[in-house]
Amino acid sequence: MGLKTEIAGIKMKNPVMVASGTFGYGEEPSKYVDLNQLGAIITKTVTLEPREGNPPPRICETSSGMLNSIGLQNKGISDFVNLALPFLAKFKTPVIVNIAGDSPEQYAKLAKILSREPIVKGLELNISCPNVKKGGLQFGTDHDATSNLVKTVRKATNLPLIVKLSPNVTDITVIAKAAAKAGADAISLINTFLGMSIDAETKHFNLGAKTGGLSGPAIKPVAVRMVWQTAQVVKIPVIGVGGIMNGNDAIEFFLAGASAIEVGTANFIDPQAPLKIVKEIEEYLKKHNLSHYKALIGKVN
Amino acid sequence: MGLKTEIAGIKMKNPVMVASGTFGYGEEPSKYVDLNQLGAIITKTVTLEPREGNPPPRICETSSGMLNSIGLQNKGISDFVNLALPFLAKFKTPVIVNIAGDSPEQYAKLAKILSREPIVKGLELNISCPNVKKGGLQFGTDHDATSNLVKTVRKATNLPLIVKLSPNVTDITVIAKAAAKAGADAISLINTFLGMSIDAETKHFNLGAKTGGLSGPAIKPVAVRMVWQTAQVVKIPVIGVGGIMNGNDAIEFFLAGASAIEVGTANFIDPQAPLKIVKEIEEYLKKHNLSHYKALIGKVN
Amino acid sequence: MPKQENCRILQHQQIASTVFKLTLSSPNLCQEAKPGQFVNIRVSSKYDPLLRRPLSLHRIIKKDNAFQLLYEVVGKGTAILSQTKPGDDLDILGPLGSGFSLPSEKQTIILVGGGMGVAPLVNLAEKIKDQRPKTKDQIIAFIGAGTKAKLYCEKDFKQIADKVLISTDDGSHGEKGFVSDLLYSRLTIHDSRPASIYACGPYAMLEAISNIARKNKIPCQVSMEAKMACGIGTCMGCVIKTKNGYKKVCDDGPVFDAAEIIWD
Amino acid sequence: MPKQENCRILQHQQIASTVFKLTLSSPNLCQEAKPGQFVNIRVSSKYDPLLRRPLSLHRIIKKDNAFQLLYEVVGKGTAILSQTKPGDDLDILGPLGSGFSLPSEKQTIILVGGGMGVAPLVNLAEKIKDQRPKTKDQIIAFIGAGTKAKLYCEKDFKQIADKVLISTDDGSHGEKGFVSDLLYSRLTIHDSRPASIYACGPYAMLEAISNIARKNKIPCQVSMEAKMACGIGTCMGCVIKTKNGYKKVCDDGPVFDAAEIIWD
Ligand SMILES: Cc1cc2nc3c(=O)[nH]c(=O)nc-3n(C[C@H](O)[C@H](O)[C@H](O)COP(=O)(O)OP(=O)(O)OC[C@H]3O[C@@H](n4cnc5c(N)ncnc54)[C@H](O)[C@@H]3O)c2cc1C
Ligand SMILES: Cc1cc2nc3c(=O)[nH]c(=O)nc-3n(C[C@H](O)[C@H](O)[C@H](O)COP(=O)(O)OP(=O)(O)OC[C@H]3O[C@@H](n4cnc5c(N)ncnc54)[C@H](O)[C@@H]3O)c2cc1C
Ligand SMILES: Cc1cc2nc3c(=O)[nH]c(=O)nc-3n(C[C@H](O)[C@H](O)[C@H](O)COP(=O)(O)O)c2cc1C
Ligand SMILES: Cc1cc2nc3c(=O)[nH]c(=O)nc-3n(C[C@H](O)[C@H](O)[C@H](O)COP(=O)(O)O)c2cc1C
Ligand code: FES
Ligand code: FES
Repeated sequence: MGLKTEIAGIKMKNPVMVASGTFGYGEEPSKYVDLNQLGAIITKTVTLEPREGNPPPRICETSSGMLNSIGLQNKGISDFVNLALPFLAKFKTPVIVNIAGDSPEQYAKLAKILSREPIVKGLELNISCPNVKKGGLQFGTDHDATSNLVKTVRKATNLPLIVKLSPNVTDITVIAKAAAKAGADAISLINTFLGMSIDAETKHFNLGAKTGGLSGPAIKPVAVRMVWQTAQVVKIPVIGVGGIMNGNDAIEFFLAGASAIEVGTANFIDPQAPLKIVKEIEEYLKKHNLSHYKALIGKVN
Repeated sequence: MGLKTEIAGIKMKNPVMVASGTFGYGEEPSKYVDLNQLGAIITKTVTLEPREGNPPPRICETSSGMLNSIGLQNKGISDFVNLALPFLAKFKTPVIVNIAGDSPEQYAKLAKILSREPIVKGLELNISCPNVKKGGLQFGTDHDATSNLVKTVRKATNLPLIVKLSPNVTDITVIAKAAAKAGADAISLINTFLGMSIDAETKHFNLGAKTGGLSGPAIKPVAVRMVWQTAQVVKIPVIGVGGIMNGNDAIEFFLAGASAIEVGTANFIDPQAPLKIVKEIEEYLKKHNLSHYKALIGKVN
Repeated sequence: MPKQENCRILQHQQIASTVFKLTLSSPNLCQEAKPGQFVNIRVSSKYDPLLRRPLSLHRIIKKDNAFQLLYEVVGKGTAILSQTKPGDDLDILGPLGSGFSLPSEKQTIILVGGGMGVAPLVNLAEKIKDQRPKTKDQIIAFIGAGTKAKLYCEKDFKQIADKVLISTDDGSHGEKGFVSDLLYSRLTIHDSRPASIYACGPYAMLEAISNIARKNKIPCQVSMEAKMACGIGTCMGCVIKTKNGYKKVCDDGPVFDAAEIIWD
Repeated sequence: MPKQENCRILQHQQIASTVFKLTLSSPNLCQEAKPGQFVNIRVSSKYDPLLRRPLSLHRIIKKDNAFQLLYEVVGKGTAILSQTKPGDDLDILGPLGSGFSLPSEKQTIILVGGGMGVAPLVNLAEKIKDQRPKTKDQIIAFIGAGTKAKLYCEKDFKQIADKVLISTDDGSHGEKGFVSDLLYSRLTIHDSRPASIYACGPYAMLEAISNIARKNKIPCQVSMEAKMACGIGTCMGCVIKTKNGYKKVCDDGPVFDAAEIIWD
């Protein structure tokens, strides 16, 4: 019912994906949700080599949000290809692999490796992780670095490229345009805001890494604004992420100009959130007599 | 009890001020709080000429936050000097006037006019309002524009200058350093984040001006991080603002490096919030056996 | 003077599937409040929802030093409020706003309430009746709602007003149609004595009433709504467009002269 | 298999000024749960607080298809939880985590619970007693708290365990001192039969117990805590440092071999 879509050439049964880092590689959540019902699965960021991540504590709740400083803990690409992908291959849902590296060359190398895996339907370039010293924010906050990175990866693969942007910038449209011009097939935004929390009683940082990334409903208004701004300046699809908890939130992003959405923090609060969101979008379409959700994209007035 | 302070040369009985735009010119809140108990009163932004502000709706609640698009509605500087200042003169609390203009010259002109008013103890330069086309963000997101503006005002007045920064930037420290170098006596941060909210049912923007400024507990983690970063690179005092609702929040900002704080949105939820915060800081000092709150500044570990 | 105070809940009745009547104790409010004023309530100590919720004063019960609110559960704030129990305290700011200007000369008082808009009109009607027990002034109440089940305070008005006219959009009670149409159709019936209209309800209704009043040259006061942050006049968030520029609903209003408002 | 389900509240008792015992219905949990596992509860449909709250399984009541939680109100999440009433439904994920490894051979079972740490140990003790009614294995429970009023489950342990030793920091009940000191002073008393320690409580206590176990070469399992986001192993948020790298408390734990943990 009016939800089929194609984003960056990736065919999806609906426009509701799960955001990188909030769904692992699908295995644990599969106990609670039918992965076949998702628009796409975006896997937790994988890097070339294993990364142990940041020291704990890594989680801190804030008002209507949370900080995380996971720091891209993962077992590296070969473990991912050998263990995670075979599990995901059991499902029909397109798999989009989120990757990060210390240099454009590392991103390109990852892209090449993943291009050989038929179940990988697209790549999301994480150039926006605030939790690592290298391979994160330093690309996503500079338009030249973004452009250079995307061009390098573009040459290495024919897979659809989604570039995931950071909100920690003065003007999101500058970075978005740079990514689009360099060959991105879609833009996703936003990653987390760099934040901090301190325990007044102990005087300690609440996160082992001192700073972390802010996500959840708290950031939704900024995410909607950035999607709206970006959708107006790029021709490629914009994927909205940030604080989406229910169907109405998803609609809000469509109206702002998002062609699809990713559900992040909501997965922790309610593992069934993505599927509930799909259902609530369907109900909305019915109620508003719309035959396809695409009729909503950018239609705010 | 351990709360007396001096910020940018302005003597205060405590480090708890009320943030611009959330306390009017003090008249309405005076029905609920004793203005004499505040560290300082920062008045709503005043401009040279009257401004009618943005079309309604101007307020939209978000998760643990709110968007506003007031748009600096005010009756202009002469009305302010003739009507607002005489009311404020009845109190012993230092008055800091928050000003904005379309050009550095307008800021300078306002500064000159206010320098003649003995009850004005300092100026806060609003170079960070996201709700006006001119005179807001375009200064606060560029370090050259910030520098130029502060220098111009610095020449026009001997009053202490607090420069209020925008969080809508890639690197807050760059702007902070520019302001400090150009002659600011203190930095206050943060103003609001540019955000947006859309009503899924009606498909309308929830704000008449489409975008608005996000404030409240939702933004506190980002404010704390920015204060912490800034306090490390400037020698002048940093004043923390953003989502402070209670004494523990205030302590969190002190620990991050703030020399004083401003209470904003909390004034709407609880007009007595600033005074409760003063009390809670006192209780904290007692509990932790500290003789002065200054022992907390920057002491996170 | 308005105050911030913790008011004890004395009673909390569910009067319809989504509508509640809340009775709170406050000597100060009872003393100070005028019809048309409102209170701003902190419904939660958490930050979601963050802002206070404004509700009109529905009735003042002097003998109990109490006041009543009548509200519909429409979202999370009112849902939380509906869970509170007698004995709980609520953090309340009030009385706030300007209130209705009471009639200064003998006249026909026309009350027009749509939906929950009846809430402050009961307070107004009781006040008028109180103050002028011996005048021959007629109070005529027009009350309307979408359907019979959503029509509130009929009994209250029947006790106070000389005449109560009712409409529902679906005709399930009283005349079928909008309450503004009902008012329009009955206006000519009244004699030429001076009259005033006091209206509260949805925006579209108030606009229609305002047009009727203008055409019939009857003074008309309307109680407006807006999203509020502070409720006390500092934030400038609740403005509406008037012929004299933006005015604050919480402070300059919520009651305005209908002729002053620029309807859009 | 763990499930996400709405569990009906059957009973909700306040057993001390800030401590509650909550009984919930769930055939699945009763069937599946192992001692040491926990549930992750959504306490509010609002976004403040945002995250679920983890609580250990305190008791399984098979005959009622019910399970119990024992929790202390320490902040806003548990405060909201404490307001729920029999008949309400709670959104629950569980059973989660690894649970205790049960003893595979005859031995002395040493339970050490500090403060609220007693909660999962009751479940464990009942399970052990259930499974081996005829063995002669001793269950010895060491329970400690700051003060008498904060010592919970003494009765429960007295019914299950062969011996219950008590300490309070202030000496208001049992021995004066930390429960780890009590354990240390009594360890020598036991014969040389194989023994295992199962401990739950504050970090510092677990570290002390872990040291005692290492020095006495007694295997020791500890139930750890960490701030959690997902509770199901996807977010990597709840890790602790172990000799085998970071491990997830929610998924690899919450029960760990004490020897594996790198205490800091
Ligand atoms: C001066 C004044 C007096 C009022 N008196 C009454 C009264 O006596 N009885 C009564 O039932 N209601 C009254 N209202 C409306 C009442 O304030 C809102 O229904 C309430 O704030 C909704 O809160 P919520 O959290 O339940 O809904 P939300 O979750 O905030 O929103 C649910 C719906 O209600 C609308 N809404 C939310 N806040 C307001 C607001 N401040 N004004 C108008 N619409 C709003 C939203 O747009 C949305 O469609 C009054 C409003 C004002 C401004
Ligand atoms: C696996 C596991 C099992 C648990 N079992 C029980 C139990 O059976 N009974 C019981 O009373 N408590 C138990 N806890 C602790 C319980 O989860 C916290 O007390 C609760 O989440 C606090 O929520 P709050 O909103 O009330 O407090 P908050 O307002 O969030 O915080 C109040 C205080 O509690 C601390 N706290 C908050 N969350 C946690 C957490 N996840 N772990 C540790 N400390 C926390 C905070 O640091 C703060 O000092 C368990 C924790 C874990 C991880
Ligand atoms: C615990 C956690 C881990 C995350 N890990 C990643 C990651 O590995 N790669 C990535 O691109 N984004 C990561 N994110 C960011 C999310 O994908 C998403 O962009 C962000 O959280 C905003 O969406 P939300 O508010 O719906 O969570 C992570 C977020 C959280 C909360
Ligand atoms: C309704 C409203 C109006 C504001 N008006 C102004 C203003 O006129 N000038 C200014 O410098 N900041 C203004 N601000 C920003 C606040 O002073 C403060 O920087 C911001 O709200 C963050 O703090 P808070 O989270 O405590 O509210 C306004 C904020 C709000 C919510
Ligand atoms: S709500 Fe703040 S001025 Fe009216
Ligand atoms: S809480 Fe998410 S992995 Fe443990």
